[in-house]
Amino acid sequence: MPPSLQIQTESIANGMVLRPSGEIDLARSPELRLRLREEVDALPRRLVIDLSAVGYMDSSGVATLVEALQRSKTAGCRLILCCLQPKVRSIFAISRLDTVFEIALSVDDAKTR
Amino acid sequence: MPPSLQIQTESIANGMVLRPSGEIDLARSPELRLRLREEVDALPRRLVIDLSAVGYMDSSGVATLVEALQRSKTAGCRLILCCLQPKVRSIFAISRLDTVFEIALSVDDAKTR
Amino acid sequence: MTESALELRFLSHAENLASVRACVDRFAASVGFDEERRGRIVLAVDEAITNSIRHGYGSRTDGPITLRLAELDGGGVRIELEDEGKQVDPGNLTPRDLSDVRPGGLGIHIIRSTFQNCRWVRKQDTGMAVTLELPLTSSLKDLPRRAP
Amino acid sequence: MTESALELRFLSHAENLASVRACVDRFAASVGFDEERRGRIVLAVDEAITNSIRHGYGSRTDGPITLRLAELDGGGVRIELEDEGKQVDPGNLTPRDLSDVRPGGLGIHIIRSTFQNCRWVRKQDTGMAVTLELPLTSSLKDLPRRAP
Ligand SMILES: Nc1ncnc2c1ncn2[C@@H]1O[C@H](COP(=O)(O)OP(=O)(O)O)[C@@H](O)[C@H]1O
Ligand SMILES: Nc1ncnc2c1ncn2[C@@H]1O[C@H](COP(=O)(O)OP(=O)(O)O)[C@@H](O)[C@H]1O
Repeated sequence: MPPSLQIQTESIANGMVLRPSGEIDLARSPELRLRLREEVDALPRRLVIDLSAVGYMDSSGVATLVEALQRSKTAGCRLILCCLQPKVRSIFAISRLDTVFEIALSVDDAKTR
Repeated sequence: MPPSLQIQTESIANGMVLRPSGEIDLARSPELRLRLREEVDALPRRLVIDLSAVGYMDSSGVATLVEALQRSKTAGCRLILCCLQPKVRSIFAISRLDTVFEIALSVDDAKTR
Repeated sequence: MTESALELRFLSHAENLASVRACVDRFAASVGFDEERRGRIVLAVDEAITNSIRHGYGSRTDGPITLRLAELDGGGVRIELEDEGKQVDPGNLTPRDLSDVRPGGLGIHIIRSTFQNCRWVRKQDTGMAVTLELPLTSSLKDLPRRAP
Repeated sequence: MTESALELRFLSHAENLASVRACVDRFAASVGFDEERRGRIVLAVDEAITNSIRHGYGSRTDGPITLRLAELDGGGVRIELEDEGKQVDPGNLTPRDLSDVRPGGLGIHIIRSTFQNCRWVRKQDTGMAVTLELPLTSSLKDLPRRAP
């Protein structure tokens, strides 16, 4: 009975905010991948991924976000990450992806910047 | 290179306050036992054991405190525990020792009650 | 071994307890136990291992211990502990009278009051095998304030 | 097996990763690593296991994996990972160019930039053996902001 990935959502004027929670590793990233595909395919102008409730992410989670970023670009959607916890920020730094993603410090900033 | 048990101490007018930190299990309780013997043998009128920095304790830790309590009684010393975290409080409850020990909610209360 | 299951092997050195507890805690979480029940499970498994170290191996630090964590059919946790130490008559493993306040003698009480099913078995040649089960649906056993 | 050492055995089911990480984290703490370095060690071990699951076993969930945690002489951690899956030429396990942004291909980079010594070996019959070592005295490798 493995716990599935919890994702809270909020519609905003120009798109969506997703707030996954838990640890995004090989066990959880397939669910995130499917969900992000659906969200990008709905063609929002902006997709904010609030990572404040994600305490851990490995490279399978990062790969999922890179895929979503590339899909977003093709779809003309602006994908913004926000509120990365230090451990999660560190895997983006190690992977040299911290300058590839648009990363905001707060949800408000990510919604409105 | 196992980390040893850290114990902060404070002298008070009528005795001593000891503040061990970490997880008191079979690996750490022998050090605590030796230390408590020394402290009781110094014949303070009051010995306060501040458990606020102890996140875990198993029955070997509890046995150590029961031994210290019995030694204290013989030595005419008042042994008071204080600031138990919920997990630690629970092992005292399971062991039905929560009414055997004098347990204070704050260090100040334990020092002056 | 079912797919979501773990086996830990280590020697009877108390320094290993903390890493084992962390693993048991996270396994119990992944099976669905809340924090309070995980705390009890972790404590009770610690007590069982501590008994293997102290009584099975007489506090020797080089005795092999195996701990298996598995999910129960229907939800919950099944834990198997094996040592190769001194054996004990399972019939003697009853909790003592807690109103007699003295150091020690709490482990069996903690283990039995945490798990729904506890079984101690003498292995073929040497050592004990302990099986502990807690279904997700069972409630923590009642903890009266005083022994009867 | 030295006395303060642990061996974990589990199947190649991603659901097991979380419990294994908890154990690795606590073991690294007991050996003396600070929180930042523990975070790196846990991540890198997760990446190595993820590779066994995905590449060694082609995402099958029933392949046996063994992880051994031990303290290095002189302080630090030595981690051995073994699977019985598909083998890979260790010479091909070099990190890719990170300036080519694409999903995947980060694991080897993370592992190599975390541990001081990394060795991949093809086992006799089938499967890989990975050995990762980090002395307590070594500093985290430099992480330049951009690939050269
Ligand atoms: N794994 C074991 N191997 C051998 N003897 C055991 C084992 N577990 C428990 N015992 C016996 O059961 C007794 C009661 O155990 P316990 O309630 O944990 O209290 P304590 O360990 O403080 O004596 C022990 O004193 C010991 O004689
Ligand atoms: N344990 C392993 N068994 C077989 N092949 C492996 C193993 N680890 C790594 N590899 C090979 O090394 C490549 C690079 O691995 P990595 O950097 O982790 O990126 P990714 O797993 O995303 O491809 C993999 O694509 C795979 O071909």
